Amino acid sequence: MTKKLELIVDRIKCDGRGLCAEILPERIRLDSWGYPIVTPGPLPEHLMDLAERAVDDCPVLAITLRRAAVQRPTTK
Amino acid sequence: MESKDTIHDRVRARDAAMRLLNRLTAGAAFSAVVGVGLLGAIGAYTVPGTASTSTSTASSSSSTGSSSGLQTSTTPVHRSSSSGVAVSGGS
Amino acid sequence: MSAPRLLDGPNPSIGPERLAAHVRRLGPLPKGGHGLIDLLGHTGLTGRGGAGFPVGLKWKAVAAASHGGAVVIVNGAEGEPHSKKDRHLMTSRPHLILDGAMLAAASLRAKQVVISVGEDHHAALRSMTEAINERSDHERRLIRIVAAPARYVAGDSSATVHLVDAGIATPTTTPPPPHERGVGGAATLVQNVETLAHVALIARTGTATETVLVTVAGAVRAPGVLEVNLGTPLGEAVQLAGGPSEAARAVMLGGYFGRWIEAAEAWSLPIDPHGLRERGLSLGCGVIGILPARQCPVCEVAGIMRYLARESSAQCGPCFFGLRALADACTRIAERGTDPGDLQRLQRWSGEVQGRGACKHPDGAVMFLQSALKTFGDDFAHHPAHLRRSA
Amino acid sequence: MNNTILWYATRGAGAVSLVLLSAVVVLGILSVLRVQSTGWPRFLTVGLHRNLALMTLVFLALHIVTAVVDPFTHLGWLAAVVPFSSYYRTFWLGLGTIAFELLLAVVLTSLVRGLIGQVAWRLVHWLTYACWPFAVLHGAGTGTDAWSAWLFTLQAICVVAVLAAIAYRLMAGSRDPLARERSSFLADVDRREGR
Repeated sequence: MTKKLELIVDRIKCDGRGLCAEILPERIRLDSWGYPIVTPGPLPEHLMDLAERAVDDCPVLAITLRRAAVQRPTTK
Repeated sequence: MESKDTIHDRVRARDAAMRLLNRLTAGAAFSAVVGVGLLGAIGAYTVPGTASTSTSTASSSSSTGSSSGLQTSTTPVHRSSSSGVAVSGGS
Repeated sequence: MSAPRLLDGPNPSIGPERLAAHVRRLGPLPKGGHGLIDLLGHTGLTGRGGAGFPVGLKWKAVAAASHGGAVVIVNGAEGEPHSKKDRHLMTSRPHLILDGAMLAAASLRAKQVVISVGEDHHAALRSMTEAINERSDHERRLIRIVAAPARYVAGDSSATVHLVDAGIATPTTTPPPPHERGVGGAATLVQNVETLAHVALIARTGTATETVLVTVAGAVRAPGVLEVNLGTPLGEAVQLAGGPSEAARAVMLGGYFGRWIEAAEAWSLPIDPHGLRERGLSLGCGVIGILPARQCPVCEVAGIMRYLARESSAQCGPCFFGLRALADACTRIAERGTDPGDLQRLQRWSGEVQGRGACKHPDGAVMFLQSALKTFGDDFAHHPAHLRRSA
Repeated sequence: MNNTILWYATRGAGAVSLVLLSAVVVLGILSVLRVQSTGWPRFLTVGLHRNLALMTLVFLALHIVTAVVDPFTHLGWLAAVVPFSSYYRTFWLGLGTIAFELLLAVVLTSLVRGLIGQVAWRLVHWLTYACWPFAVLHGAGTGTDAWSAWLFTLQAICVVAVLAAIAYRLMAGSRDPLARERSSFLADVDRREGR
């Protein structure tokens, strides 16, 4: 099985700097208030370098790459 | 939803900015290397202990032996002149 | 013989039932363990705090993630403005809740039980404190109480864990959820007080309980907490609360994260978590709010949206700015009249806010608004300009 | 002859390092202030900040190595590592050693930011505000020709640029749009002991 990665935003850490959307517009856009909306799902191979750059350049370490996971059960 | 066009525009802007970043970085590196040479050369004309007003750096450096250089460093000469003309310190 | 009820025994209004009377009435506390976890799974008991998660599954998840150091948090924060049922239960049947908490601790081998009580619920705090003092030394060493700030998000499970852990009642980023990593990193069960009271009865009888606590609020003659049989038609519960005090327009089911239903359709709905889920509804925290016909639903919804926007912990941008923008647009429609642009913005912003908080606060608020837009579509589409009524 | 070339290289590299470091500081402040425009996205500021920081280390290495290997100065490696251990201009050179070590800490922690976490990284990054003045003073005090017109002008530009950026940052306040509301909510639900 190939390792598929997806981008996850920590909503509390994120303070809307917007660098990730500038670096990876293919997968990230900003909402009406400047906070990133990430297209869900695993990243294609050709975007991996840019995705890693978006992760490294986030000034508050709010966006990370994570192994694309199966949906967990959620509780309130 | 967002149209493909604006994503395309943003991808293009990203690529242009990436190129600009590379050019600026390369430019800075080049300027820095030149700067080391330039500022070093300026130093060569202004530093106490390089006894030369000649335009030839080669002659100025050959004329300052290491012994005279050592002297300037152990007994620094206080210069108030800003003329850029070096005087031979301590000799 | 009919299944026992939470509020059987002495009249709940005379105050907390003491331990001696409690044990005389119900017998000693049975043992917890894997058998109980399985039993809870079979009975289909769901959480009564709002999310309605199956209790058996939650306990299994905690048991699987715990390595002998689980924590049990009893959630009695009850930050929902119209809900009164949790504090009612804490002030009348504290030992039923403690029994449930001890059963959870025994089944999950927890070393710590923390009871979170809303700090404004003075009678409940007193009742729970006194009840703990009546328990055995062993239990007293295990249990402690924390007072939860009176804010809406303080009832969120991650906020409760954060309060117990660090003394700050703000939600934290999940995953991992508390049942994997909660207090001090240990697997943590966060369970509503009513849910645990049901566990105490189920463990004694071996069968499912058949009741649910609801709070009937708004335009009824005798608003308050009721224990009704599962499947009771909603209209019957309203009659038990004295019936509507005036002509009813709609029902808000499940509190501020719930749904609006036209009164005519609402009366026949069964009060039952599973039955409601099949209809795309949820009992939520058990609030049944009656909106009178003379009151403007748009102004009512705008007021609630402003409240929910204020209650954002301002940690996640989309929640804070999104809910504020939604509340402002609702308020504009309420005060200045309908503007098609605002209606469009409500839709667009709802889409942008949904699913973009660390906790479920933005989702709950957006679902609530969407349900209001559906149920009161005509009111929102043709709202005249009028100043907001004092809500 | 080699010795004098080393001596000039030391000072040339020193001056360039100071200019680069000042540029890095200004870029860092601009990135916190979220400066952007069309054609200048925010990641450009951050990218340049990082690239120039690494470049600063390279020229600083040149500055230090040429100074140490230069028999002219008799500095020795110890002076490059232990502050105030040099017989030669002990104080001013010591400032340079401290500035270098602070910068090293700031850059190295930035390279492993993901490992040490945002809070620790931020704390270390604040050391920049100690590093930069030390570097300026070191340049002014050690450079034998520090007060020649050229170098003085260069240093003045650096100082004015950085001080202007700092002043701008202080006046602008926090650019986190949630900062105020977040802390007021936090104050309302904070039940830590001793409050």
